[in-house]
Amino acid sequence: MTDPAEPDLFRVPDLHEQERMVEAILFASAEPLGATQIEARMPRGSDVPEALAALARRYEGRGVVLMRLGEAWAFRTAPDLGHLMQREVVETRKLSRAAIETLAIIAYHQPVTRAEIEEIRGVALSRGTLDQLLELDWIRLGRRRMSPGRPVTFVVTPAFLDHFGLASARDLPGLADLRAAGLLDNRPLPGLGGGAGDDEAAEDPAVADDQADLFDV
Amino acid sequence: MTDPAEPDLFRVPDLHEQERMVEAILFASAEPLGATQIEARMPRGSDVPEALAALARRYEGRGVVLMRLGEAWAFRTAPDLGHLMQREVVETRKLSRAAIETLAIIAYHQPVTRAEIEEIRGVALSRGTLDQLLELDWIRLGRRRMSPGRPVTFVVTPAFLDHFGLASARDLPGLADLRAAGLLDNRPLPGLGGGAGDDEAAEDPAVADDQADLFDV
Amino acid sequence: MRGPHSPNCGRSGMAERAPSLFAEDRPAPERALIVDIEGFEGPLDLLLNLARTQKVDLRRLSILALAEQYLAFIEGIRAHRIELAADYLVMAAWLAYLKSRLLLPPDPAEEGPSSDEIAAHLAFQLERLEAMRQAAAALMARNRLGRDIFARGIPEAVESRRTLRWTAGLLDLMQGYARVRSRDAFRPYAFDRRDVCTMENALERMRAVLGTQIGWSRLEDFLPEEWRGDPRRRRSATAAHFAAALELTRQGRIGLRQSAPFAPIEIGPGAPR
Repeated sequence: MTDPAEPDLFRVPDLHEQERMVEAILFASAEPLGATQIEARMPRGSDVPEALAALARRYEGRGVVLMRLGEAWAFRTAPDLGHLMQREVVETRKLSRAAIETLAIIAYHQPVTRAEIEEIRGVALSRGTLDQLLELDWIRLGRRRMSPGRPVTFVVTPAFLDHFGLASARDLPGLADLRAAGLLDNRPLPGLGGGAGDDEAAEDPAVADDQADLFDV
Repeated sequence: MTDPAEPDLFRVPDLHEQERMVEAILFASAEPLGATQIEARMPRGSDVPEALAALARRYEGRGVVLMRLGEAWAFRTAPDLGHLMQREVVETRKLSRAAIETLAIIAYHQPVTRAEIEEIRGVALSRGTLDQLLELDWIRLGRRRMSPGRPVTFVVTPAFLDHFGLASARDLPGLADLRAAGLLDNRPLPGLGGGAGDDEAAEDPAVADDQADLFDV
Repeated sequence: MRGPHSPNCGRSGMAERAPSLFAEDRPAPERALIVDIEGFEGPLDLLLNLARTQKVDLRRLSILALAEQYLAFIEGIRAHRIELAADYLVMAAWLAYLKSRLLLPPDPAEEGPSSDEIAAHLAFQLERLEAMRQAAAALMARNRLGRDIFARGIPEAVESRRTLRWTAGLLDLMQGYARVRSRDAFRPYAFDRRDVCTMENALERMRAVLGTQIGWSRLEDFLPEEWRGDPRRRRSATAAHFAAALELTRQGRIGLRQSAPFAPIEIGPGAPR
């Protein structure tokens, strides 16, 4: 090697230079290095322990510290700055179709039982869907229905109203509004009094009252 | 976020502390990080450019230095100590003369079309050449030229700057002299008209803008 | 490089290549009779090498002399009966033409660029290629990452703590509800089992009753109590029981009679076999 950049190999560099060298070697190494391993890469006659000690002092209190790991040395992030190595990622995701529909049914039909939701959606409700909505604090348990089995009902929460910018559940657009907005076809649908699931509700005067509260303003 | 480990998020740490934080963040990353990436992990109200400047001063002349690479920053070993890191050297595939020349033409003339590269080299470009440079992530596709055929252009990447230790494409060696000598102009063959490459470029004001974007800031 | 070289100045090659971005990938066509003349990368590369032999600043290059050098070089190669790539020949023809123009006094009537302008452009191309080669060399001589300078060997990964935030807008809600309601309207017709009395049920019921039934009675009296109220349920049960009665009649277990159209249907003892 006659590289002019390497004259240092043949004279012992001063301690400051040795410190620079140890710093670069440790920085670039893919693993912690022991003093002898460092020595093997340094110019002959270098005092590696001395250079390591000087380097450790220099990094004291810095954002990165020179750590002794057993017999080996490595740079590591200062322990008090560990939180910088964590990134808070807030991922925004759209609610699933099942969750949206379930939420909509609860909002429009509240208080409504699980069986009624399934009846209206025409498919069984997975446990996760209600759990997710409960966890989001968008629905909560209402009073139990006074019917066989005394099933629990679900209603929407103030947090729901808040998220959707509604002053009250009454502000939800009615079916006529949905139809006017083109979201429903013009065919007269089995309205709130007619369709499946509403039958049960109709049998329950309490529900009918609730519905009236919600929609017939 | 009421994590007790992150009290710093609610007060702006002093500059010394900010410097430590930037140091830790940059030290931990093998890839260059942009100021905005760093800012995203720092307490609100931090002055990242100021901290970066202080950090760069602190590492001046050390075995590890803070390098500016395009819009990003990274700690790198000092260039004069490369010989100590022989073990870390990654053997890279030797680039062909065509690839090296093509890379230089893209760097100095960017954004540049394939036809323009061929015009300058006077020879057709083999697919492998561009592929190799794309694979190395040293070049990437730029926007299409607003000229007939809407040819794609090529530009160099941040990884190119990182590899060659360039603070920006403006720091390419000899760039100013080449420009002053008119050797980076797209000078069409007088009068022959209808040629490929340079004529298009000359008609396209966007090209001049591109060049300005890259170099004249 | 050995490819179908494009003539640099006569630009005919450009149009040919245009359809493919990466034209040289094609298998070498037969027309490319390639001779690697001492490793030159095409005519421009060869010209640049010849220009260097003039040992002058490229800007003060004698294009006339260069054209002569090139033509002599090509002649020499051809004397050895070596076939040349078309590019070299196109360049030779072009330079021969340029040379003749340079030797003649300028013709004021002639249109287009003067021979001096063309010569100057060729000189510019050579100078630019030379400059790019030097730039490439300067670039490669820089301190390079992974060879002269090094990144952190043990990068510390940034741990991501992910928080999911679920969102939905009022429109999603309305659309969701509309979807549910429309689905009702468009749902392919399927029996709603709750309101459907099956013939199997009716058969089972009637068989059970048959033992005790002796006289004639109306079909509707066979309907179970809970199926008589709601008209929909009543219709379904009536149909099921009628079908069951037909089946039992076929088997000879019961008899059926109706006094007049639309009169009540009556069930009684079957005709003995």
